[in-house]
Amino acid sequence: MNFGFDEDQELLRLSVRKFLDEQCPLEKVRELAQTPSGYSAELWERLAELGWLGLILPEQYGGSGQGWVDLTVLLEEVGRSLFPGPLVSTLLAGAAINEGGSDEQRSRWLPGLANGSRIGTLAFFDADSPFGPDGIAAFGQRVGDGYVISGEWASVSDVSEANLFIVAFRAANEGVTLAVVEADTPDLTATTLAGIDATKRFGTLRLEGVRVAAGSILGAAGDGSELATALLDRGAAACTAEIIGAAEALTQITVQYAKDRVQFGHPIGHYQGVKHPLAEAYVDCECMKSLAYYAAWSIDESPGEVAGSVSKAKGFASEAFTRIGVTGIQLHGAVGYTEEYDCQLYLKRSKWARPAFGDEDYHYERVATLGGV
Amino acid sequence: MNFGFDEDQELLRLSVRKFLDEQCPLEKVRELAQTPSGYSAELWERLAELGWLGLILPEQYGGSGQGWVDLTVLLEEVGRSLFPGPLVSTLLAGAAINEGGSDEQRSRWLPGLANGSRIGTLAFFDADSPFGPDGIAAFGQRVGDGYVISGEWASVSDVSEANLFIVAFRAANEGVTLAVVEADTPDLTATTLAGIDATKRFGTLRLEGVRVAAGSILGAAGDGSELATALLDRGAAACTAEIIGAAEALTQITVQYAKDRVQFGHPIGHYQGVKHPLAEAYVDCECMKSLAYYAAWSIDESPGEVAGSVSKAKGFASEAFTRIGVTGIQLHGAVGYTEEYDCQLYLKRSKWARPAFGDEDYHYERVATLGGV
Amino acid sequence: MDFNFSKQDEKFRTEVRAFIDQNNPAGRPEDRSPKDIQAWNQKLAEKRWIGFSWPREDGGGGGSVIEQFILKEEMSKAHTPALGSDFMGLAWVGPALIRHGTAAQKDRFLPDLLNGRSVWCTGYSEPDIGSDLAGLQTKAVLDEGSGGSHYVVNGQKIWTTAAHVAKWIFMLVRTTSESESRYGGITCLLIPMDSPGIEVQPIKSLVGYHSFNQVFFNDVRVPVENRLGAEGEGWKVVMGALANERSGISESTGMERQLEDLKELARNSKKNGRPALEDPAVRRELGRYESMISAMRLNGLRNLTKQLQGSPPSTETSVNKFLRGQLEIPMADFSMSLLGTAAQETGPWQTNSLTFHGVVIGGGSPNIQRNIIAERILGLPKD
Amino acid sequence: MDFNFSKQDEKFRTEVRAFIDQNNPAGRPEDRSPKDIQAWNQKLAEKRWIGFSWPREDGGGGGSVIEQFILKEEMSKAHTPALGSDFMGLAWVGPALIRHGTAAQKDRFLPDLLNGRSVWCTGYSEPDIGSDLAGLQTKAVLDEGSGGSHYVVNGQKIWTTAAHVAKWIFMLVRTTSESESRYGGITCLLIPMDSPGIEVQPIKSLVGYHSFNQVFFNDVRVPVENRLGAEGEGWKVVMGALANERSGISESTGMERQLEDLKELARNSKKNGRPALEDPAVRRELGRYESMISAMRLNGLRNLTKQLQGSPPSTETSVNKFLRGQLEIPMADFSMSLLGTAAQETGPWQTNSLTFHGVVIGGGSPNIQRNIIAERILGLPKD
Repeated sequence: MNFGFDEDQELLRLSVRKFLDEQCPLEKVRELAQTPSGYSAELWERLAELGWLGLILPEQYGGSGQGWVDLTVLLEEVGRSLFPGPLVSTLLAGAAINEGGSDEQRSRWLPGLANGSRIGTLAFFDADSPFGPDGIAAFGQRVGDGYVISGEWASVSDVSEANLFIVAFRAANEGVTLAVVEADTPDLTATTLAGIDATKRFGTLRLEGVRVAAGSILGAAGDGSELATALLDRGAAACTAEIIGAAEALTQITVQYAKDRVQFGHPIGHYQGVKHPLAEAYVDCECMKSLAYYAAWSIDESPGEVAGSVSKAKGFASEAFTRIGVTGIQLHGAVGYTEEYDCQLYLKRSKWARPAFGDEDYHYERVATLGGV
Repeated sequence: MNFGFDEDQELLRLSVRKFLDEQCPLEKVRELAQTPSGYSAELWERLAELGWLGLILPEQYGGSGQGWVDLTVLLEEVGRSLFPGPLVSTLLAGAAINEGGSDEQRSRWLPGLANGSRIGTLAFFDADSPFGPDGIAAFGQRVGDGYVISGEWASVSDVSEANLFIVAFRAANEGVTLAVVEADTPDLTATTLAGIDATKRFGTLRLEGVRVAAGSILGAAGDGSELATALLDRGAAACTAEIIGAAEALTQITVQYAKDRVQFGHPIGHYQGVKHPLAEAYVDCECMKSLAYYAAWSIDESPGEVAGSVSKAKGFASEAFTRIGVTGIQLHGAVGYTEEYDCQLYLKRSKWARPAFGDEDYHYERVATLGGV
Repeated sequence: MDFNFSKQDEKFRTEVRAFIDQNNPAGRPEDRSPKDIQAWNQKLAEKRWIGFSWPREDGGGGGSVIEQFILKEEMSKAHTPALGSDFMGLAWVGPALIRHGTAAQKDRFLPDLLNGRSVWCTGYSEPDIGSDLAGLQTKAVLDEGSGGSHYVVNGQKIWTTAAHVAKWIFMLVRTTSESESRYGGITCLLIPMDSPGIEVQPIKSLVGYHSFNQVFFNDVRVPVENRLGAEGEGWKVVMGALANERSGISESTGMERQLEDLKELARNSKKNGRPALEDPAVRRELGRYESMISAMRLNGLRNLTKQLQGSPPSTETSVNKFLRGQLEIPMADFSMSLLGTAAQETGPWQTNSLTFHGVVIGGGSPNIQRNIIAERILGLPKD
Repeated sequence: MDFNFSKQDEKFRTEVRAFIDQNNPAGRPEDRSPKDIQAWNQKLAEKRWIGFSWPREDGGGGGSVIEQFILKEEMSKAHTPALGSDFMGLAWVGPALIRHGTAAQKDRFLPDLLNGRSVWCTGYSEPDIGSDLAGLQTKAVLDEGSGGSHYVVNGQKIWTTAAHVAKWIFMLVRTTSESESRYGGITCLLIPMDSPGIEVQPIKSLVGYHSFNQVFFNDVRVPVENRLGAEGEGWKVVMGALANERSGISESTGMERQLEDLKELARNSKKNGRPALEDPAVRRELGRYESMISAMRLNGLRNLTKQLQGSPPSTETSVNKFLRGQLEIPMADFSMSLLGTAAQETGPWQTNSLTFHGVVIGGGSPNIQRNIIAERILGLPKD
């Protein structure tokens, strides 16, 4: 019984924090936000060298063979510093191939994802479908032992940077299929949309009659619903880890502001009207951590608990980060409204993160169902 | 354009307040709560003498011919002092006969309701039916130009004290019918239930094969849905007026406590953690007043607006009084938990009032529908 | 109690509606050209509906409180352009000039205000004082060298809306630091923005919009005749203008419009795969907003009635300011929740959900409103 | 990270479960007789599971932190009676005696505590001090006439749970009013409740229940050997016992049980005429409660891990205390909303909705928890 991180994990946290503080402080994040790709290719290579891109991939494919608890440590720090780039997308693409693919598929794609030469992402939903495996649309047509797929996937993270798509679709009267589609496929169009949070890029992926051979299908054709669910849960867990880091950073920034800013003769943190919302933000952060760490542990060790523990974590985190985003800005007062102060960067992240991989309405509904109501 | 009370109304308010402060302070309310009937027959007679029981009944039937705005003034003060007794029930029974009955029916029943010799009440729903005119159950059987009715009505206010019931029912495949049933009817059983708020009595009314003659039916048989809706709206408006008085009294008691009670060297009202919830309680009271006064005015002057304005008022008041009830107790701290302090009397009233004549879930749904969504 | 208007007032309403029918620029509000708006304002000025509340002898319209209410309500409902182009000047400078200005000052400034030739900004906030306006530090010293004909102003203002386009600033300075009250020693000056020594720096909002500025004053010379009111009376001059705020009717009609938009969004949204309007929680939430917005409107009418009966405008307006914050924050979050993943894209709802707090804070933060209500209305001890 | 238990600990869990199977009184908790409970406690005492956390040399069970956790978790899940009958004595008096008692005091009091023969109450609160415990005014003066062999106690305590049935009171008094700190000059005394000069007055709760009392002390003579710890060290004695609180696991299992009841209520309720569980808002609200209660349980486990690694129990427990209030108030209101008009009747849900705040305040009001978190954890300035 030990609900804490081990020494290696604490070391990982320190080294990630040090690296990001030095290499990508918020000034750098702001700079990168102005660039077309939104991230630094140079830092991306460094992440690969440090072994963080392949953190959860098996060693034989160039990874470090760590688990989701380790990944949570990495992503908390990434969230804290608002580090931009296709990291989560690539990690999830790796998880898809590692968990759903054959040895041959793993050998083909995982080393590239681990060494940074490949950028992966998931393309699961069209613009109208509800979140969840049932929302995956019928964009495929069975042709031989493969498919021809046509459709438009929405909210695809890092769509213009990715060169490897894990595409979810179904043929009429069939279950979900997950397939790997490379970006150099003809009749593939990736379009980045203007987003609310410049540190998170996404857009639409359009495929027009793209042929998917049997060798590109992860698992059995039409039988990908379980894998899709597993990936959505992993996405929600990853997103929650990033939320924790960001929410804690915003709380810390605001606590510091409340100590420094003097009004009516006192630091504003002296007033309960400021003190109490900050105490609540702290409580929210503690709860998010407890729920997210347990969810990560269950991904590694207790598959039967993944759905419930992930939905509790992401449901609560979606709500709590929204609250903390507002609290941060409100307690900053007018300066919170300016481009200059950092709290707005976290507010934007909170707006981005709430619907990512399911908002609280989706996840609390799922918790209720799993809880027997 | 004048959104205020006129001089007569202000005088009415003063005289009701003076009367209740003198004749029925909270000590007296606590005493009456221990009695079987829950109210004072002597004070009931005084109300009749003062013309308040017949406030909204026409003068020719012994009433004072005032409107719902005047009644709102009366009921606010009644609510403020938690004055117990079958006042609202009797007023609503009077409204039912006055608005739905023939001249003959008015002459037969209204004078008794105005002079206090008759106590009336509404019996509309069984225990399982949802609130609203659609929830009125099929307890009647058409026999000639009358009905035979059997069933059990729940949540009937002042059921054991009333001697005149306005009973709502329907025959199979028919609309709602409202009829007057006197308490001395054989096969009528009234049972008072133990309630959360000892100043508000209610229970079940059981009728077993009771014959209702045509002369006891208000309006056309099977055509009472509109009248039922009107009465439910009047009930909700009356309930809201009582809520305002009670919520304001609780706010005032708590403000006074916050000024008097010293902790850590300051009156607790100095701390924003106390000050801010009280400011919110004040805002809630102001909103309740604005909404309730407008609803009362629309009952008098603008029938097309009654449904919307009443539902806004009662929906908001149900929520707001619940909030203020909790705020009052929480800011009192441990003493709020004792029988001795008065704030608990108002907390109990808030629990009683929330579902009375529809809770916020019912009324906000109706506001949405009327608002075109 | 009577929510009907007098025949006279109904006649005025008909006149307003007719005017709107004839003059409201065609097309959507966002498509209006500066020329359209100029034409609109010229027509308004002819009617004397710009400065409608001001006395006729000062060039205003002399409108009654009720007429002002009707005018604002109809304009707001019809989505017309604003009443006049110089928002700050009309809201603050005009009323202060009327109460405290010399005849010469009135002659000099009022006609331009009414005819849309002026652009004013106002200088109250300073970097280190936040909500505590009376703590201002910008100094004006009478220049003895010039025989006392000029003040010399040094200091800094912040959150100055439109300072980058304004021709004049209406501002508070400290003329003496020794005063019995924190509110004494404050003086009101009217300063041309092209005075030597004034520098304007933009403040960019979190969505990249520029409306706020910092304004620096470095030995800015201001003739004494540009002082409004007596020396040391500046607090009174400005607060009198502030109290000029009326029923706040445009505030609640603004919220009504936001609610209409939100309903439209809900009609076109889904929640967990089903139409959002089939979700009872969505419906109830819309019902709650509608009820609270009605309460705001009716609170405004109750205040208006009190004013008609002769009470001065009071701290009661804090109630609606507070409610606005209580509504705008959850309504913005609610709109984002309806959008689902589309909330991650840019768009008007998203911008609104990022900037609501600018609006909320603009009227004084919710905590300030809570303090005002608790201390001034409920009489709780000051913190 | 490892949520599995060691083999040793799993063996202990098996032992606990077997014990419960064999000894948990039959029937529903509310139907248990005093005799059942006595028998249960006797079996527990034989196992040394009463005072399980105390050292074996003091008669306790010497259970490890993990074993205590397992014991409490299993007991709570199985709805067994409490661990021992003298709740206050076991929670406060025993731990304080073990740290600060003399050998004679331990011999005199500990065996009775462990064998269910004692009934203690605790006297901290006083009428005018509320949450500010260190402001206590009850005085104890050494009686010089008796050669300093007795204190004479005068004053008044309030909110004293079970004072009307207790045999002893464990209480704080002020022995000197001159002290450098507000916490100095406070002393801990152990006083028999049948001492001449003690008077107990019941405080009735708003639902008519009697568990709280006022206790008056009028020249009560207390032998000095009944002082626990040194004179002036009383604050330390009591706060040390307070810090003995562990993971708060029974707190979150208690909430889990409340949630199960609430789900059952929801299954049997309707909302606007349709099954309540078809209302997405009802479902989401239940999902939210379940998530927050899981967070409480996991927060407790994280604290437990810190303790296992040697950190002292800290202000972190305020987090769960605060969360409990944040849950109990809305859960009570939610249950009332599910009941509809039946909420107007009396019943367990209704009583709960009236008394939740007693529970909430019992652990320190939410505002006190917010202050503790903000000041002690976040380091914000004291108010």
